[in-house]
Amino acid sequence: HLTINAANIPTGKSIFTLSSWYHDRGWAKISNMTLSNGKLRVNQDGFYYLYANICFRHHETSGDLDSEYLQLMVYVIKTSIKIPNYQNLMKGGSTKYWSGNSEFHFYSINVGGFFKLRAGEEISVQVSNPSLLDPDQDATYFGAFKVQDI
Amino acid sequence: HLTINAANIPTGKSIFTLSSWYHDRGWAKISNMTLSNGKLRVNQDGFYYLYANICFRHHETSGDLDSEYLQLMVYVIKTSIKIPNYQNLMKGGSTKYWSGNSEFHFYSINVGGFFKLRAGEEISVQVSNPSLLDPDQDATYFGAFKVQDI
Amino acid sequence: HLTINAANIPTGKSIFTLSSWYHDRGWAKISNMTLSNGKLRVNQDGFYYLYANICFRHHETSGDLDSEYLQLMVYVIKTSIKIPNYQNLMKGGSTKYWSGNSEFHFYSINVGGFFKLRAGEEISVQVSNPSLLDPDQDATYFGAFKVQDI
Amino acid sequence: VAPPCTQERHYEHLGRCCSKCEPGRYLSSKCTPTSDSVCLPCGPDEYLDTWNEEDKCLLHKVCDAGKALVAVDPGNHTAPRRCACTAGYHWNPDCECCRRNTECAPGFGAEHPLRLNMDTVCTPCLLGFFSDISSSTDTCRPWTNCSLLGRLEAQPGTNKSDVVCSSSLTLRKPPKEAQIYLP
Repeated sequence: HLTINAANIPTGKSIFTLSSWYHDRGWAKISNMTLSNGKLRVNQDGFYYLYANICFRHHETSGDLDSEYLQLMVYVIKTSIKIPNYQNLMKGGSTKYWSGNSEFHFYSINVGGFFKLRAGEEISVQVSNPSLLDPDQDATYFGAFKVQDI
Repeated sequence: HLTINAANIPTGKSIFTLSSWYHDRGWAKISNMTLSNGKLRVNQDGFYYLYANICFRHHETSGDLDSEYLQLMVYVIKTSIKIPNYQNLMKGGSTKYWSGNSEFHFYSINVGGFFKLRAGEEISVQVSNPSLLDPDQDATYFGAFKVQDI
Repeated sequence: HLTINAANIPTGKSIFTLSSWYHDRGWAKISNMTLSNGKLRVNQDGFYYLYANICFRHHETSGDLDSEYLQLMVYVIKTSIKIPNYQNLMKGGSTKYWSGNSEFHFYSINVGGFFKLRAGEEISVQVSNPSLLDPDQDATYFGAFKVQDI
Repeated sequence: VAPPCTQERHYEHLGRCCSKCEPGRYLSSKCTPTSDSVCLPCGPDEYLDTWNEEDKCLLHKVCDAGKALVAVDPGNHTAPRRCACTAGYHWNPDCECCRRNTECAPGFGAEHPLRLNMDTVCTPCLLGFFSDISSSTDTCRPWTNCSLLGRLEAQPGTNKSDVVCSSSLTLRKPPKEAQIYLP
């Protein structure tokens, strides 16, 4: 279970692979897997349940949004040294209309699924609109736990 | 973990029991359970974690929606030979206003829960607005894994 | 797996710690954990997967909402005898505009995550707008299952 | 001399150097002390585009018409399918969706050739050209040549408007009353 590194939230709107996660403070913890460059690496082949929870928020004090029409998305992806480009495992999100009239907007996405993973494969999380990420540890996190051997 | 059969997405708006899933291609896989007529049959009594992720999308190139007011829902249901009608285990979704001004709309739902299941019982997924289903394997899927024996 | 006690849904808008859950009827069940004052108490140290699914709904026959602008949220919190105040483990939800024009509104939230819990610690669920909670057992529930020992 | 155990086409297993599977095939079973790897072909709608030791092929992506996507390359067992947005739309990486192409305002024209899956590039109309519409496909158009029509220019063109030719014809057919004969 990895929680977002609140001190290192990327700016901007374009889709961004989050690379800065806590692994040892608060609810964050890691065992039998490795965190390297923001990717959760599998050390043991197995069937894992993967999950991610991403919260987006905007307060009017942060100024106006570029557009009131947004698409807030999360993509959980798999990469491996053996296969060059990444593969989308799970996606979730919503198009949103965040009108300037409201002072605060909030939206959370949750995805989860059961996947066969091999040692050496790596899981990472891409989000749209990274600057809108909620930095709380109970808001933006992802993780995995092994359920069965292969 | 079963992913939607992209080649066989039903049309129409009314609630529909999805019956066409991949079980052996891409991320889809199945073991110790059986897929028959789109239903995931339990072979061993046990406590299972069930989950489903459903994505809906609409692009203006597909023409106008019948109504801009939608209710996008998923129902995970249980049926069994012993009990004639089905029972709702989990539901999720949202009413939505998908205005004609935007060229693209997207919305995902995720549900999950821990259930005691008996051999012979079957799990299936109903959705509203099936023609709006996103056919990608990382978008629309459902699955289960056994956590404990009874 | 605990499902909302339909006969005892709190009223009001402000954040409320739900304390009335079924633990033994319908899909609800409990083992190796204890339900006391609406809190799910951990009896054995371990790594648990926690999840919650909360549905909100409003029908025009219930009269007008105080405001069409809502923030529908769930907070899964941990309390323990040793640490006085509670701690947020997971949160999810969305700001919503539920216009008076539509007769019915619905929205569901799902959160899940993997946490290290100690005997004596207690998990409970807070929601905003409790009077809007959907009382169905497939709509509003939360639960946990142990995955590994510590 | 044992063939080199190149990483691209081989893998080590049980201390042996075994063959990876070629693109389009997956590793059904690893090598044994007495036999090399067993590779099987990818199934329908699957591919692997590298030498590999994968126990399963990858699934081709869906060129989802419901997201305004069309297949520009259907792919095969050894090459991934490629999708692009249908005409008039371009792939926007921010939303990973097909966005309407930008319309060039009056005074600007769409640069040709229009490129599939890319947004319109609008360029200002040069002197002698104009565009009086918003369009994601039309280029700037040349001003009308009044003299070719045997007319005079009543109003000059701009980057947003064509020239206006006079309605009367030029002196080549002089008007009846004003005939002047030079000595």
